[in-house]
Amino acid sequence: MRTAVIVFPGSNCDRDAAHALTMVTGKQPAMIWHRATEMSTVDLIVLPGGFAYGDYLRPGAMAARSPILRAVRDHADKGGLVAGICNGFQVLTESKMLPGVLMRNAGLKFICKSVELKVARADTPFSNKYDEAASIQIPVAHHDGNYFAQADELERLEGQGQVVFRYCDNPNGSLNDIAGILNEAGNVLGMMPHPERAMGQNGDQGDGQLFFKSLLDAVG
Amino acid sequence: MTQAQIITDEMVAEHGLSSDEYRILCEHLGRTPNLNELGICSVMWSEHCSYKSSRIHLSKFPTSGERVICGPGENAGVIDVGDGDVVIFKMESHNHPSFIEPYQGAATGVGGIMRDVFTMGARPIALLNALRFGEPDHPKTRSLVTGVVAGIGGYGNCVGVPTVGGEVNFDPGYNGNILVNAMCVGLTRTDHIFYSAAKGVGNSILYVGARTGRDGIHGATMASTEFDDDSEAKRPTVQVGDPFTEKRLIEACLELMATGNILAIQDMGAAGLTSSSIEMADKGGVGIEIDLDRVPQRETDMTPYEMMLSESQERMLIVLKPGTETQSRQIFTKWELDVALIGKTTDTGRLVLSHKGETVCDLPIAPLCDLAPKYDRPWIETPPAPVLEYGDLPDRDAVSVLSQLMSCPDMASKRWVWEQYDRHVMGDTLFASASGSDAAIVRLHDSEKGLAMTSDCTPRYVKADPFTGGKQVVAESWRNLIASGADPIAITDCLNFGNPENPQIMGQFVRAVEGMAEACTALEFPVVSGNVSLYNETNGVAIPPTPTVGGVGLIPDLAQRAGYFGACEGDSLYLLGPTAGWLGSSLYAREIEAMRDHAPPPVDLELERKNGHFVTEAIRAGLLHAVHDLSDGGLACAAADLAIASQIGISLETHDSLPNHGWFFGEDQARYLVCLPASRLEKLQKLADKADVLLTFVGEVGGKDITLGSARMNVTELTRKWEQWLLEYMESKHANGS
Amino acid sequence: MKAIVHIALKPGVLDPQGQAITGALHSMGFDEVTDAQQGKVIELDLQGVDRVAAQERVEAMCSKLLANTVIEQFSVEIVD
Amino acid sequence: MKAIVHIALKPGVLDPQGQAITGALHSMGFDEVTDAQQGKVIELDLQGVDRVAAQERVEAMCSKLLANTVIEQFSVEIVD
Ligand SMILES: Nc1ncnc2c1ncn2[C@@H]1O[C@H](COP(=O)(O)OP(=O)(O)O)[C@@H](O)[C@H]1O
Ligand SMILES: [Mg+2]
Repeated sequence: MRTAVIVFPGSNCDRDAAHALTMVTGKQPAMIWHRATEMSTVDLIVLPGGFAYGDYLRPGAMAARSPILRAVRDHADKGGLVAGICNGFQVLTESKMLPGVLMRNAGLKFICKSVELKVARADTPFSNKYDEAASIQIPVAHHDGNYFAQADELERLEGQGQVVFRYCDNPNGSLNDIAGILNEAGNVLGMMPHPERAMGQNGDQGDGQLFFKSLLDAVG
Repeated sequence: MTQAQIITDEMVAEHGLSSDEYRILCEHLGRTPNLNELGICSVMWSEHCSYKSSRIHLSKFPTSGERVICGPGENAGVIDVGDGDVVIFKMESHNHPSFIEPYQGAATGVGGIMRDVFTMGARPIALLNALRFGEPDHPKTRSLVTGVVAGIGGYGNCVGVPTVGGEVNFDPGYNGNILVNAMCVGLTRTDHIFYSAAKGVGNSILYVGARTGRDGIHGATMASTEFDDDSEAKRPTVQVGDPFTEKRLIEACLELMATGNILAIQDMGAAGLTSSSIEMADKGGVGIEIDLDRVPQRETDMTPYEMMLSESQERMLIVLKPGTETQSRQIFTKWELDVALIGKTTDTGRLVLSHKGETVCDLPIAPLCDLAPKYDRPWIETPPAPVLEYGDLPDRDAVSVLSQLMSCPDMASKRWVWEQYDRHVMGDTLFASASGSDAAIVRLHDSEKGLAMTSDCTPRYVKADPFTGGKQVVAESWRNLIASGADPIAITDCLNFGNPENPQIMGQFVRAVEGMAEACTALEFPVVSGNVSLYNETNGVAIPPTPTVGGVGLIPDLAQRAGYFGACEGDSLYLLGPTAGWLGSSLYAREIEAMRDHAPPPVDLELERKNGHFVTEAIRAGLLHAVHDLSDGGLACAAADLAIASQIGISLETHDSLPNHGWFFGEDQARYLVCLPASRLEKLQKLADKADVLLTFVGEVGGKDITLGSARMNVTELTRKWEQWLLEYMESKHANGS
Repeated sequence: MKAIVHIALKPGVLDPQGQAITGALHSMGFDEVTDAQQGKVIELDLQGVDRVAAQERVEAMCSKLLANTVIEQFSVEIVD
Repeated sequence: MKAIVHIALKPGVLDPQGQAITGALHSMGFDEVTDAQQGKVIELDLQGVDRVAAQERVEAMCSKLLANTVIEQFSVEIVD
């Protein structure tokens, strides 16, 4: 599987994502600078976590206007896989590749902890290795993970089964306990929790590995 | 030169120089300085930059060792961790700014200490912070905690370096002066260490990072004077941090370092452009010429004085190899950072500044550094503290005492704090604040080696007996590293004290340093970097003496890391080391009997060594399920930590000759609690006999209760109380309007 | 020329910051406050454009970057 | 009654947000923007106070909670 990680000024989980991808695919991802306007063909693009542009103005807002986003969009339009993790999820909503927004956490504080997620859909390229309705343990670390969408949008999202991960114990006020969603076409996913931090190397259960293995499986 | 301004006595005083210091300065110069020069000299000779009150005592620290590559004197200390890897670390205070503006003060403290580490070529891999606040009921405390914690998280989280450990304490002694000490640990290779000594003549000086504004002018002098009720007026000098710029600065500097273009590099810390340029020149034995018109400026009409004294954050100074200017600039442009060639190294040994075509400063560099005043300030020994006889204290129900201690502000869980810190970014954190280990542990990337880190200080001991307290601080740091499975290597420190012009305070300082030095020598645990913060005093009331120590150790094989979360049903508990039941200056005395300032527990460094080495051996032999050092609250609190972290019951037996308070809560040093299955007892006892250490059976693991003698309490209930205090305190509404 | 952009949450969008402010004010005894909303102001210094063009350009900046129109509404005011 | 509170950084205080916004607008082709500053507006709904009292009370709220007077300045406007 060929993969790429987009690097924005302020990305800080880019290396972590690259490490996880290398672990699972056996190949290092291409690291693509946000000013690039084109990139070679890959199977999966990861928008990593971090604080692109310091999260100034709104998290993800300025990154979503980076030159590379056009290439990311083209890739997605052709059916290529895109995974936005944490700040990457914020970039995807800000660029309207995913519906809704991620607002300040309900408690107004940054939250870093391991949370339990329910796998709401185990038939997507991002989750096919999980059991349907499985409970998994993945860490969150964010200040703005409170998912919001207008009522009609939310209804559509739920109606079309676009929610992939839900919090079992909602840490941030997200509507419908949403932790991760897909676009309508099913090839772009955004999630606040960090699967790359749960690779089983640091005394954790390794529940994040199956996320990357799902992608490997989907690409074939 | 600009026309000579008349320097009045008032101007000299405003710059914090004594009239003697000013006279000496004029002698070195052979003339009177102009205002720019006065400003520059005054910050160089401030306590903060010159260490004038502390230097002669700091030289008592052992600073070398087998693994020490660079001790104090550079931006941070460097130690060898094998296989070509080196670890660079330092701790620094940001006390005064954090009291005035907690969010920005703490944030810029974190930013500043990271720059000290990446300046030397290391990528920061871990942050710690030691925080001391006033009593919880003080009207300012809650908002200070809120702001400081948010500031530390706001900066470290954004830059993307995990905050893995630290300490938070509350004491009325900090009501008027909180302490914010931040530590940064970085990693690089042996052949990728960068130093600050400017080299050669005619080499370009590159300014990179944020533009210079009028912020923090006179921050260094501010950190060197006491607060009084007029401090409000000094407020606008607080700087604002920009972690996004810092993050780019780290990446850009590391990228430039990889090119080999750098001859010397130095961050602009306290006293900004002044101290960075002068220190680089002084260390390299060269002169420096700067054209101030080329300094990137954020505001209009900045004067030379303002530019030289500004403490704008996120700036660095670099001396480049000739011919590499264009390539070097491009790297910073790519990262959208300001970059400018502002001057050259010279052979004059002087700092020459030009502005709008005029020379506005022309100073000899050496006197500003080497000839800075050095004081052997008068000091007096702290009078010996009375010994607290435990026979004088009433007997109390051990379990309700335990519950009270575990939920007191100093012991209660700090979850509210550390959940706001990103502890896992970079993907190498094994143990952070929550993990039930005496030290934080971070993997050296892509290896099976780990670094253990801890920050410690028990100010109540230091206050009662600075010498013993100083020894204890170092011993506790060492013990914490041992208990996590590490080989302790070296420390950094942050010496927070009151006004050194007061002989009592100076006495605390001198004796604490001597105690620390003795322990460092005995434990082969040298000091490789540090910082001194004096004048932590408001209206004549000084903080308790607080020499914080940041210890670093190496875990050669992460499979052998240790913690206190692994206790299993049926395990036996053994206490390592002798117990006299020492309650003087203990947590028990303070919290339960409201008794302070009795003689603290003696520190036997030979015993520390012996017991510590035995623990290392037992851990590496794979004998232990859990291990925990004994500190605040003694045996019972250590057992409670173990029970909470492992979520299992523990029963401790009473002692046949010691009373319950001394046995359960005494704070005798050099002790550890170890937990293992019965099947491994024989092996452990054999090791103990060989090592000649005292191992005492104290209890068992199992069930759901913590039991002290015959009294018991449910572990879930104890956990709840321990978790609850800080959450409730912080969430309870702003009762005091702050 | 200067443009002042006001950005506020659309009605109906839950405002955790506003709620926190109300709560904090109440606990400090400012009971007269019944509700609070927090918004942003962005002041832009502009050069080389006239008023009409400025209005149009700044509106474009808002919808393209400064506001997230899923939850925010904006207004632009051109001064001097 | 309503109070509108404007909070802005004091002159000379570093405004990283404003700098980043300027940079982003430039890279999107909005070159006419020479500088940007970001501030806050807080709208308060008030009950049971008259104009004069309101002004005074809201100023107290600002200096005690809403603004960080170390680095921020505020202005209060009472509207109804
Ligand atoms: N208490 C101390 N113990 C050991 N070294 C110290 C101590 N205080 C300062 N130093 C050393 O003195 C030098 C100057 O420190 P400092 O002025 O804090 O550096 P910087 O200008 O980089 O902030 C550093 O090398 C530091 O490690
Ligand atoms: Mg430095």
